[in-house]
Amino acid sequence: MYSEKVMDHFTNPRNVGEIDNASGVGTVGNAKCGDIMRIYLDIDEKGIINACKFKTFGCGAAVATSSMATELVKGKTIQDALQITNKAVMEALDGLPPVKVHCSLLAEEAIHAALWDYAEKNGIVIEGLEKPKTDISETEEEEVY
Amino acid sequence: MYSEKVMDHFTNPRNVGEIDNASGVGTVGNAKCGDIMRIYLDIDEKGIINACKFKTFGCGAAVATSSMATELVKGKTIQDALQITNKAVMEALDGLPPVKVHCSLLAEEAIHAALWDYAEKNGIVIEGLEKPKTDISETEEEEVY
Amino acid sequence: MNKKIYLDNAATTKTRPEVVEAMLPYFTELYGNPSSVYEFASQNKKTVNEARDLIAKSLNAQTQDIYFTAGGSESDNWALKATAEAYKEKGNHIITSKIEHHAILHTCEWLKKQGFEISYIDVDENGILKLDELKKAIRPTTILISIMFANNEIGTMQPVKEIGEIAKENDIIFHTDAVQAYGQVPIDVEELHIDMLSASGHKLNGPKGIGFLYIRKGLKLSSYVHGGGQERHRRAGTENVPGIVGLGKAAQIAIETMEERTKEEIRLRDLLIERVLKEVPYTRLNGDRTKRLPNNANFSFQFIEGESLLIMLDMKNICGSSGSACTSGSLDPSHVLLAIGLPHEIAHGSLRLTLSHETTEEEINYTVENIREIVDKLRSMSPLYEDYLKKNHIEID
Amino acid sequence: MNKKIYLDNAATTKTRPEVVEAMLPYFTELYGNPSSVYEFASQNKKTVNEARDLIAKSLNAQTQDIYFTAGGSESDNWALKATAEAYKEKGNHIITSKIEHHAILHTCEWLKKQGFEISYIDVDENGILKLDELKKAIRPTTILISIMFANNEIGTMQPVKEIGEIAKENDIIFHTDAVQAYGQVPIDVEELHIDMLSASGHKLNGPKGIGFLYIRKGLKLSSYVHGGGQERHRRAGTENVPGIVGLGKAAQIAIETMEERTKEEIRLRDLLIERVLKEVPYTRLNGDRTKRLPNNANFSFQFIEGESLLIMLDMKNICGSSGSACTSGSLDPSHVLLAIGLPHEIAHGSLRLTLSHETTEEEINYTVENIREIVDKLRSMSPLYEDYLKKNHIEID
Ligand SMILES: Cc1ncc(COP(=O)(O)O)c(C=O)c1O
Ligand SMILES: Cc1ncc(COP(=O)(O)O)c(C=O)c1O
Repeated sequence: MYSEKVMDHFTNPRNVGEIDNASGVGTVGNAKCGDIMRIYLDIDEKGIINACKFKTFGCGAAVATSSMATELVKGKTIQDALQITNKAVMEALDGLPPVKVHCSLLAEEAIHAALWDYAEKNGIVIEGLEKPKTDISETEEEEVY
Repeated sequence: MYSEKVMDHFTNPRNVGEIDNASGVGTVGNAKCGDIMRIYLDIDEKGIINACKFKTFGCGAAVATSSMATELVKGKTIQDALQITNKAVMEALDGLPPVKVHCSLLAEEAIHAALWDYAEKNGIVIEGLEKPKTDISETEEEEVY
Repeated sequence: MNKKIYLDNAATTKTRPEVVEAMLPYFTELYGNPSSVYEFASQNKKTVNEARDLIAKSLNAQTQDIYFTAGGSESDNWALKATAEAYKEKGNHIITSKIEHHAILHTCEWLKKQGFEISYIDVDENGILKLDELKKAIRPTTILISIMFANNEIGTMQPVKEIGEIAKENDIIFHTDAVQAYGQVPIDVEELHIDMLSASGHKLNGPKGIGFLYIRKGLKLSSYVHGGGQERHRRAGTENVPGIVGLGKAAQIAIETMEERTKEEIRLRDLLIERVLKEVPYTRLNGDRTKRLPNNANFSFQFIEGESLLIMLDMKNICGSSGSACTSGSLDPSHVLLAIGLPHEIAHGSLRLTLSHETTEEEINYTVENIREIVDKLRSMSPLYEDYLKKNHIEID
Repeated sequence: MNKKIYLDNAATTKTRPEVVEAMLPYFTELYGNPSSVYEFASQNKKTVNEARDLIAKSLNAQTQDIYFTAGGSESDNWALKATAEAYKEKGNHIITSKIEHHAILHTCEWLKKQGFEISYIDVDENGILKLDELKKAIRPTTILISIMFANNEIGTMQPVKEIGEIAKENDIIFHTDAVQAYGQVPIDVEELHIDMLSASGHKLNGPKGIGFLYIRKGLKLSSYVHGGGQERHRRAGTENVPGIVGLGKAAQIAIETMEERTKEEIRLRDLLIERVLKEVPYTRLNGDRTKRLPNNANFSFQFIEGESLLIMLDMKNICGSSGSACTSGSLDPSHVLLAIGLPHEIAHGSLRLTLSHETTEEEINYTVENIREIVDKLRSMSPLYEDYLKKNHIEID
């Protein structure tokens, strides 16, 4: 079902954990749909994301996309991090099954939510960042063979 | 599907043939239903059936019931021959599949038709003998396991 | 001959040993439910889709348009009932032929009770659909044309391409029951404009209890068996993995060997037809002489009845049939033989012999000789023959 | 462990080698169509009816009341749709439960579209039908009660006898989906007043793609697959002889070994349940503790999600499932777990383990240890667990 990359990031997830006094924390998804992602960011004064951690309640794809998203975000500037789309996360994972595409959307959204939290805490406006939906639930796409 | 007796009478039918100048000939059934039976009787002056022959167009059961019916009739008086029912023919054959019961009715009817012909030819009335239907087509019974 | 001579391959076929071989692991080793998450079972999903892919390719169809069913009858029922349900807003008229299999005809009767109108198109004396009648039968309310690819009794193959074109021109869905044709003759759903196609595993040396329905993408048919999400939510039920694997394998072999196999079957079939017609008087061949399935021969022997012929052949170890297997036991003569114009008593005296890749010339010759003898014997017992001879002042013996 | 530990026997089972053995001759040797006239094939008709007889006896039913189908889903669809069709003059109301398999629920949805009214009866927190609600739901127009014998997810067995009595008193037809129960627990259709019963071969170590529907004599159900005259004109399609033979053999073994087999399964299941509940905190057992299938255990682990648990178990060679196989892939939590009152996030973290006669104590112990470790690992990654710990001021490590 999953690519090797997904399995790798699921079984050896990078950056699992919390960051005490994080610069920004975002939690998206809901238990009803079976996916909750929380991303912690540590952003230095130059706007570089020095550290990124996550906790995820969800399926293998949810864990893997969280792991990959944190990897992609680490070391990036806020602006660069904003450019990371769900497509990028999926590509980095060699794809996801159609029913799992929403997990990558969730990961994108979790980053945005953490950045939004950072911006609010610091009273700044990040260009191009809209208030994220914290609750993403896609309708399932039809399965394709 | 068929009992051994039926198979025996089908593959080695007794009394196949015609009787020239028969005392009575009866033909029943129709080609539409797939069964036609013709019975020839040779009846002597004492009313004894000395010989009985048949020709049949039909399934295995039709042939076997014709064969058995001619066997049962041979040597009997007219009155005794009249008593031969389809049940008797079936029993003598160790039974028939439910869808084939109509063949035994046809055999009974063929005997009656031949006797009727004899009676008509000789201007007599045979007690208990009604004008036979020449065309017997039963509705199929439901198959039983 | 002591060996059984099986000439009833239109009724069902021997499963090829390679097919059984291919199926075996899926009973006791790879037995997982393809819908399961774990690796052990998701392999089976792949296997199922490989079979789907192979079948799709053999029809020039898209992989996802092949849906596995429990056999030809289910496929036929599904195709008709689901089209009726899905397109009833558009119309309530369905066109079919007089010589369809009962899986089509009885479903049509059922649909009629639900308020649909059915037109049964005539065939000519060789069993070929009258295309002009088909055209005339089309109404604005016609939603479906269902015409079989090849007939199971007399083997006649229909002008499917022309039918497909007529359907297409009139924007009507075209379903074909290809249960007898798939694996025997090449079929290209694009070229022939086929929208739906039924097939059954056990007719092509595959297993019983498995078949498929091809449904062209875009048709909004609802599912027929409701339940789990298998077969893209269109046909519920745990996948019959061994059956699907077997069907896939059988299809593969049937397609790969088609050319050579049918060439030999045609040679033996023609030998059979020629010898029987020459050596047994008062005999006719039913079905078209050339537009017929490679393995089908169907004769009517005047003055005798089919079942007794079959039983006597059986005693000589020859398996044949009169009409279709699923109606034997019925007293009615074949609706197909009546539709091509045979009188009842001749329809009753018919014999279908259908060959396989295992049929030999020796078997054919042995069969012809036995037919000759048995027909003779039965005629000597037949009152119809007696009448005929007398009427025509023919003396025998 | 290197060996695969298969604990998903409610999804499907390994076909017993004896069953495959029994089937094999019917592929390549005795391959005839049971409807054919010749001896070679009529033997198969006998074989099919022997299987029918055996299954009938196992249910205390009449032989001719067993009809072979392609599996549980078809049986369920047939039972519901044909009853609806046949008895629609009497009424348009059908009663079922909230925890039925989708083969029932989706068929009910379809029937609703055709104008039928469906009542879905609640179950209690253990999944047992609320009999008082059932009684209250009965209307003069109620034609059918369809309640499953045992649930496929949580294993709860219903008070079938009481349901049967209620149906009988009210002159309503009673169908039970016994796909999970047949072969696992004794069933007597007379004693339990069952009018129709669905079963599926692959759930009892028989082949996939074969099942049966018991229909009590006298019910005037129409056929579901129309066509040839097979199965007393009630289910068309060339008989799946190997499948039927396999189902018969599987049923025979399941019935003969039931007592001993389930005793051991219950012992191991109880070991599994006790260890998991004791060793894994924040865990609950779903389904009734005693009125459950011998081989079923179903847990909810708080704070974690089922699929990731399954994949990690898979990597340890353990096959389990969350919810039913045919809905995995779906994002919705199980309707059964919601019906017994679990909140969504707990329903998401459920694991079903279903044993077989081949399950060993060693496997159970290995499984428990892995569950413990994996649940720990997943909780350490879970934001829900983090929140819970913080809220309750619990320190770990
Ligand atoms: C309770 C129940 N009913 C019906 C079915 C459907 O059976 P099948 O998959 O054999 O069609 C299943 C299993 O999938 C089941 O567990
Ligand atoms: C033309 C045709 N259609 C449909 C069927 C039904 O197929 P099955 O018996 O596999 O259901 C058959 C064979 O019986 C057939 O010959």
